Amino acid sequence: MSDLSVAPLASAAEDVPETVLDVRNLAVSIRTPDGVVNPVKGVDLSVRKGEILGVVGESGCGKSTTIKGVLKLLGPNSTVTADRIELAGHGDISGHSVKQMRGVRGRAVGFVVQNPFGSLNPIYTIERQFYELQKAHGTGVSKRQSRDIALAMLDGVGIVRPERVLDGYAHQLSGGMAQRVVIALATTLSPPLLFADEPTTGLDATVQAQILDLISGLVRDEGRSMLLVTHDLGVIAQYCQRVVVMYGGEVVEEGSVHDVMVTPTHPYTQKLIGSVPKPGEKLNVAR
Amino acid sequence: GGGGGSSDGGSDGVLSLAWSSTPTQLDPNVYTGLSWVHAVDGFMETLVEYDTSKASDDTVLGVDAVKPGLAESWEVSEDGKRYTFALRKGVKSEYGNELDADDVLWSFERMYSNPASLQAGVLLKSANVDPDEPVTKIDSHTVRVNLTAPSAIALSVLAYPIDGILDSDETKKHVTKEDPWAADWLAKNSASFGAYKVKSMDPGKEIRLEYNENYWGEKPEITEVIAKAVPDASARAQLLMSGDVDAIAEPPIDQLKKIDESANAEVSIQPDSNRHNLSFNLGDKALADPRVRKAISHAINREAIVESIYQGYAKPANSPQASGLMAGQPETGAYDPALAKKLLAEAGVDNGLKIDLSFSTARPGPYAENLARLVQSDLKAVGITANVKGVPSPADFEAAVSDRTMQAYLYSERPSQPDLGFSLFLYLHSGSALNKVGFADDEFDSIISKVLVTESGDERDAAIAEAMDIVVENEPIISLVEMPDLVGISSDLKGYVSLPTGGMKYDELKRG
Amino acid sequence: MSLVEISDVVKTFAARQRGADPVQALKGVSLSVDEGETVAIIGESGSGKSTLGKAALRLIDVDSGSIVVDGDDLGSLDARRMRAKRADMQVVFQEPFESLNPRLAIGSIIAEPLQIHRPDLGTTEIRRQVVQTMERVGLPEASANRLPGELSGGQQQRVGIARAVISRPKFLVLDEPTSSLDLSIRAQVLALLAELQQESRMAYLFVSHDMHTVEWISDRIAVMYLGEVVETAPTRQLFDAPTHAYTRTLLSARLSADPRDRHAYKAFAGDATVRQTSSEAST
Amino acid sequence: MTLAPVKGATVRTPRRVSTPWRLVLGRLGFLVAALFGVMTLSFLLVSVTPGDPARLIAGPLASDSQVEAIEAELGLDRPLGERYVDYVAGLVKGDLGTSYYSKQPIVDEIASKLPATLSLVLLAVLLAAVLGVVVGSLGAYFRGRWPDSVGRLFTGIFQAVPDFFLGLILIYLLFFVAGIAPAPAGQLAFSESPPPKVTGAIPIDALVAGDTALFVSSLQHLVLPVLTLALVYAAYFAKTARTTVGRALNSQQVHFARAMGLRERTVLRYAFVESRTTIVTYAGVIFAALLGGEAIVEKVFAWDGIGTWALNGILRLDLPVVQGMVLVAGALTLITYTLLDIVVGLLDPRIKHA
Amino acid sequence: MPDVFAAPRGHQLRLLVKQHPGATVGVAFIVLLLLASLFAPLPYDPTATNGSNALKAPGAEHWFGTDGAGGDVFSRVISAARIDLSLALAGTLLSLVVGLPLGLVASGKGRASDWLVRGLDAFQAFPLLILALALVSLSGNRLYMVVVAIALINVPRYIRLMRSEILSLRESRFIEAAIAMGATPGRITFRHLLPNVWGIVLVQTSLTIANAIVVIASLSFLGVGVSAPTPSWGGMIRDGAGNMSSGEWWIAGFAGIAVLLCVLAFNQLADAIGDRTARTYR
Ligand SMILES: Nc1ncnc2c1ncn2[C@@H]1O[C@H](COP(=O)(O)OP(=O)(O)OP(=O)(O)O)[C@@H](O)[C@H]1O
Ligand SMILES: Nc1ncnc2c1ncn2[C@@H]1O[C@H](COP(=O)(O)OP(=O)(O)OP(=O)(O)O)[C@@H](O)[C@H]1O
Ligand SMILES: [Mg+2]
Ligand SMILES: [Mg+2]
Repeated sequence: MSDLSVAPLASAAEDVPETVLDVRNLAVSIRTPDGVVNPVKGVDLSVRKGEILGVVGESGCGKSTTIKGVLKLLGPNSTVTADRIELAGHGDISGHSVKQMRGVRGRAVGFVVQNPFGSLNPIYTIERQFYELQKAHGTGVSKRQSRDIALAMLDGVGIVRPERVLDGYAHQLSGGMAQRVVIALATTLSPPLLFADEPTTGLDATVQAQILDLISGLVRDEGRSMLLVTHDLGVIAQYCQRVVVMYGGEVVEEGSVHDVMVTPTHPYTQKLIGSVPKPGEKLNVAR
Repeated sequence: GGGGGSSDGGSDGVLSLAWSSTPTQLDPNVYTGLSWVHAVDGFMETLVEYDTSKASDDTVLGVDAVKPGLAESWEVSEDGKRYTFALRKGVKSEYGNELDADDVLWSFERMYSNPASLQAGVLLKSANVDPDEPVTKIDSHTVRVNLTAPSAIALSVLAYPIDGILDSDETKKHVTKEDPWAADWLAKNSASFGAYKVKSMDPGKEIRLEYNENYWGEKPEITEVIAKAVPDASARAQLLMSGDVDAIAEPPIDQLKKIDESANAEVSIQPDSNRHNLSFNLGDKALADPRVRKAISHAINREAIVESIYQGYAKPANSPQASGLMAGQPETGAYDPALAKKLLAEAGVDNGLKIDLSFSTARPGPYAENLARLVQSDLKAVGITANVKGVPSPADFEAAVSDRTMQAYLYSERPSQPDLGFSLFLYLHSGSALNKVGFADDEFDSIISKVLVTESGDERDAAIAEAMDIVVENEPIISLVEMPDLVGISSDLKGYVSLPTGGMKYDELKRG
Repeated sequence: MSLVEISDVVKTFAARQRGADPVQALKGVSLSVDEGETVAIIGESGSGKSTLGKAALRLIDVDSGSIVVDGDDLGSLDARRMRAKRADMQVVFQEPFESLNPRLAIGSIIAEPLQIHRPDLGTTEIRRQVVQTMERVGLPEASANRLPGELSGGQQQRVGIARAVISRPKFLVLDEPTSSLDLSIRAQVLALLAELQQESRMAYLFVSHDMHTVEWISDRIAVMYLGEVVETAPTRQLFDAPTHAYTRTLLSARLSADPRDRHAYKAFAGDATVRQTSSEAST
Repeated sequence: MTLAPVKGATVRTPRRVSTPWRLVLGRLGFLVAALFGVMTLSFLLVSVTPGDPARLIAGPLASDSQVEAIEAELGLDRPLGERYVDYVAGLVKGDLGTSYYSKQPIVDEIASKLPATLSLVLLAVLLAAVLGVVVGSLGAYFRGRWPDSVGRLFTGIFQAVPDFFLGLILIYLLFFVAGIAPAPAGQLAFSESPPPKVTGAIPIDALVAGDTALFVSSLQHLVLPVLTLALVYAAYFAKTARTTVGRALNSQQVHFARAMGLRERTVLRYAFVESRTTIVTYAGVIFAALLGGEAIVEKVFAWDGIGTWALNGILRLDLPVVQGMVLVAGALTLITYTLLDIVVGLLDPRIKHA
Repeated sequence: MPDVFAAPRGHQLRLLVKQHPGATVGVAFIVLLLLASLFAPLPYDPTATNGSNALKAPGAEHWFGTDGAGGDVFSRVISAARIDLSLALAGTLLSLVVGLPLGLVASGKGRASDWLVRGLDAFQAFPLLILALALVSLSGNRLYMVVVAIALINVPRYIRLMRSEILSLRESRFIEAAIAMGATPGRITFRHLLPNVWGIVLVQTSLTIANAIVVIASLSFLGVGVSAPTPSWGGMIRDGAGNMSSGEWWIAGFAGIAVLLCVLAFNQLADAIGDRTARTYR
């Protein structure tokens, strides 16, 4: 990672606890015109330093809602409750106000989502979006410096001619490049923890692999931690250290990737793992 | 700057007026509605003029209430066919040209240049002015107006503003090949010998007059007149009550009380010959029978109409012609539904007469709609179904009146000459272009034709009385309401007298 | 002669954007599918897979080349005969919900091919066959009167399949039929497709992104790259000994779901704007 | 500028892409064709309507031969085709005919009335946009909570109230009851005279003439009519803004901006810039609709603009006026749409940088 | 063709009532108003006048007061619904009858539909109110011309709406699936395209009625279209406009409120239908 990037938490680096994020009993309820829904019902999970924690589960089981709930990113019609949300260096953030959360977001926790085009502002240049980020966190970085930092960040995520990207707009990028830009933005302020919500879904297999390599490199080389939401068991198997399996808004199984995937205990996990087609084998189809 | 109490921009010599519309042009030869006559009245000087000192409370200024204008004096020949006028000497137009007989000659020649002009077609014609030689020059300051027969209205016709005298020397400067009568120039400019001249004019928006320094008479208190178009009646009333204007034309009837109660202004009520009528197409079968018309007339409760819609500011029309033109006319149309039913039965239409009743809010006014509704209710009570129809376009409405395509309609009529004979001729003689109902009665025609060529006097009055009997018998037009001359006027403005021309003598107004 | 013979098909799209160059989606593609055979098409996004699938059904007209299905050259059929021919060839799309008319009851949707091609069958018979087919694909009979929006994604895709097979077609194009489904449901749908094929020996043209799926379901695989089929081989052979460089990249990007065989990623030098993040690049 | 072929992603770029110049030229081409259509329609409108303009011009006392003479003068006795050619030729020379009623050239009348309407409509649209966008954005931001409910209540009401009725209510409340607004009788107080004509728009001309009192007065007179139109159309803006800003607020880029810890203010701005093209488009559409569409409001306030002019023209059967109005409003609308396309194209990099 | 299977519908209506109380109240209001204007015994004859009872303020005897001719404002406001609403509905119906087939034609492929739409663009550049006014007034103020004028204003809207909706539907997967099934163009149109535009057409229809009510009121306000003594809201507003300045607000006031409420009701209904359509089918 570039030396130009700001590392505001450097002083706290020595006493970073083993656990970077510890969530206890997180529950979310959302009021909708059709009634109240509870997509997340008491989730516990923790991310340790230097690891990639995978979160799997079928569509709608509450994966995205869980991580949005942690960052208080859900809309005003939602209620998030938790016994505790410990974030290294910030203590329990479960009672944080929106204003306090602003300091956490982007700085302590970076966030990458599935649709890179949707994540970038279509009207502003990429450069401006880097600068807005600096401004928002009051880093006191000038426009010039911001550009230099951005150039370095883009270089860091493997973009060949970063100047051209900086001066352009989101729609001029390919999907893989746009996702790289998003990752660069998410890591500009060197957050020790990254949330990635299906960062490669919809990308081509080859590009997908590049992006996964990139983010796993960011964790490995720079001592970060990451929470990676995916529904691709291949991704879990290849990139994660530990995995959390969610079902119907609850965590049904948690453990090291090897344990969970080779010897799943929960019936849902078993079904999930059994449903990956293996040539020559009859599919484990449970209707 | 207005009168009243509010902010006063200019001096008190400025008179501000709100009219419902202002003229789009000023050429006296091109008929463009009443506001045009009023505007022309402001600057055009006539040979004779109405004498406001003769005004009374119940009748309008008559045809004889004239005084010298540009003519210092006049003589009428024995046979009543020659009017010799001695022109005032040293009278100068706003351009400094002196009035002489040639100006008079040219002015009349101009009036006859367009045979369809109001002057040639109606006014001078009904005063029997000889179209072949209307005026003869005697000397530089004496002219003679030639009539083909005696006329009672010769002088009042000459007092009508569009029959005024133009400064021919100046006007002729603006003559071109395509425009031999300088119509283009006169459309926006004045060229006469009156107390005022046109200062500026914005067609349809406003007109400004200012004192003519060369005026032969006394310098008036009012030295500038601004008239602006304010089409909305309540807005006009508002301007008057707030003191922004000195006078308003056509005040909204439903706000007259408010105006009277306001601190700044009052409603001037003076006699006039304006009447609101229920007119018919007499060619229509159902309405051809006089008994039906009489029945309709008796069915309508004029008192109630006057009390509600007109808030008591008008009078029920219970005489065949405007009472302001002649006192003591026979009474017609007394409210008597029983009689109405009886008449209908006699006419054989007692079971269900249906008529179409049209109205336009442009004439008689915005209240026409309610007037139509009241008339409809009254007619319903005697078994006549009136199918009321609003005609949104005033132009459409006037065209339908001329073409007699409407069975019955509400209308207003006001003769330009304050004379019963003229009025009878104008609206009921089969030869009159303004006989819009199509009344045609040979006996009536012959009497009125005689009246037109008879000088004022007993003989004429007797003939008129005879004609009136025919009108009473026939009720060709059912008059509903007699409208007085209503003007909303600032309380500090004195000296306003209603003129038969409809205009105002600004030079006689005083503040105080 | 195979059931489906696609030869030298070329398709160029006018540019979607004014000023841009036209897109050559298919640059002379040839492919055949036999009765009872599943041929998979893989390749990166935009390589022309869906276009080929549509061309095979003549849902789009091609610029040149021929498509022969069961002895009929589709290009030579007039509109009426083409419609009749469609009884033999059907399609299942990736987006189950969007493929179903949201206003029609499930039963009506499934009945539609019969109503079109077998008007001789009475309502009762059609109804019977619909119920039978629904049962076959594992849809509860009660859902016949429901609207598509009231079903889950997996059920919606079953409706799509039921509709595709009810007229007993000989040839089925499956354009990523499972990629929008959850893992467990995906497996069920794949198994269903395999069963159906065994029963009626349909020919499948199976478009997919997913290597695991393809590996499991297909007999032969065609690899497409930029509008061309760069390699065609029986499944096992392709996985064991890919000949084309692009195929190798695709295979290397495949992630095994078994944590026991973690392996390093091998990048393909296709995207020139992106610096290689991994050491080994092959061309 | 191309960075990379749009490939390797299932998320495709938005479809509307075109270079600015191509855009401008294409739209201008269409503009010319459409103007021609408007011209033809306006000609037909007047030529095929029943009625006898010659008699109308001649007046009630005219004889038949005089009417015929006028007919000949107007060319009404000639075949339709010939008249059309004349009409088009006249238009090309900037001659739209003469009003039957005022006898003034239509071009002059339009030139004198259009500035009043334009200043009214422009201010109204501007105010409506600001009001509406603020209310709508607040509603979108606080969706489902009280600012949204209150906003929607007013939006619903003002969208349902006919503008002329609102005008009357405002007159009643602000002029007659409260007495804070000037009399609804035109653009200036009765005693004031318009400043020397420069642009024709009184406030601007007053400023040019350096007459601040007149400037203030003209603004005061603008208040009620502008407010009337602005309130009604602000409701439309609010509704659109609520939807588009709401959609933008729910967009992933806004979520991402939040997740990056950007200030709420910035986040709102992000959402707003994304929806601004829609709002600008909407402003253009409303502006065009108001040209002529605000005629009744003009009438209510005795506003001497092209709306009142056209209304009176219709009621007076003054066909050249109707024709002129249709032509001018049509042309202005088309020009507005054309400008709009261009502006929107320039505002949105997705269109500009193709 | 009869459906082999059909989804039950009653459910939708119940949801509409439950989730959109505003729309429900609105519809109830319109229905009541219409029924009242047609059948209810009004306190006074709406066309009756009473010269001695003009301009009375609202009170026990005249709930909404009396107008300048002494007519009962309440009776007139209620009875105005008859003509105003039926004209609005007739105009809307005509717009539908003309607009829908044309819309279908315009959403076909090919140049003809392209040109039709371009023509519409040019036509819509016209000042529509002025055009409607000219149409009604130049044709001698016939009532059916009001209906025609409403259609003239709204037909282009239906055409554009249908076109944009159908063109995007044509791109959708289920149409592609229908083509793949061998469905004839007629079947595609009537079974797949049209049923999917009804929702939005219904929304537009509700908006059209609302708009038509305003157009009719605007016309009568200018004295065009419905004319006295037939009570109409626009006419009453015009009639009462002058009185407002002298404090008699109730003539124009109640008529204006009637227009406002009707428009509000139809707008609400449009919102509700739109919302339901979006929720159920998209
Ligand atoms: N704003 C919302 N309003 C109503 N329901 C919501 C909202 N957000 C989420 N939900 C519901 O909460 C549940 C969980 O949603 P979430 O997006 O967290 O699932 P997920 O596991 O991320 O699924 P996917 O794999 O499809 O992204 C779903 O049933 C969804 O419908
Ligand atoms: N209707 C069309 N008009 C213009 N271009 C098109 C059209 N349909 C497809 N294309 C272009 O043709 C190329 C091939 O598209 P196709 O949909 O066949 O790709 P694909 O391999 O199915 O991709 P994916 O995996 O994303 O579905 C792409 O570049 C696409 O943009
Ligand atoms: Mg998710
Ligand atoms: Mg595809």
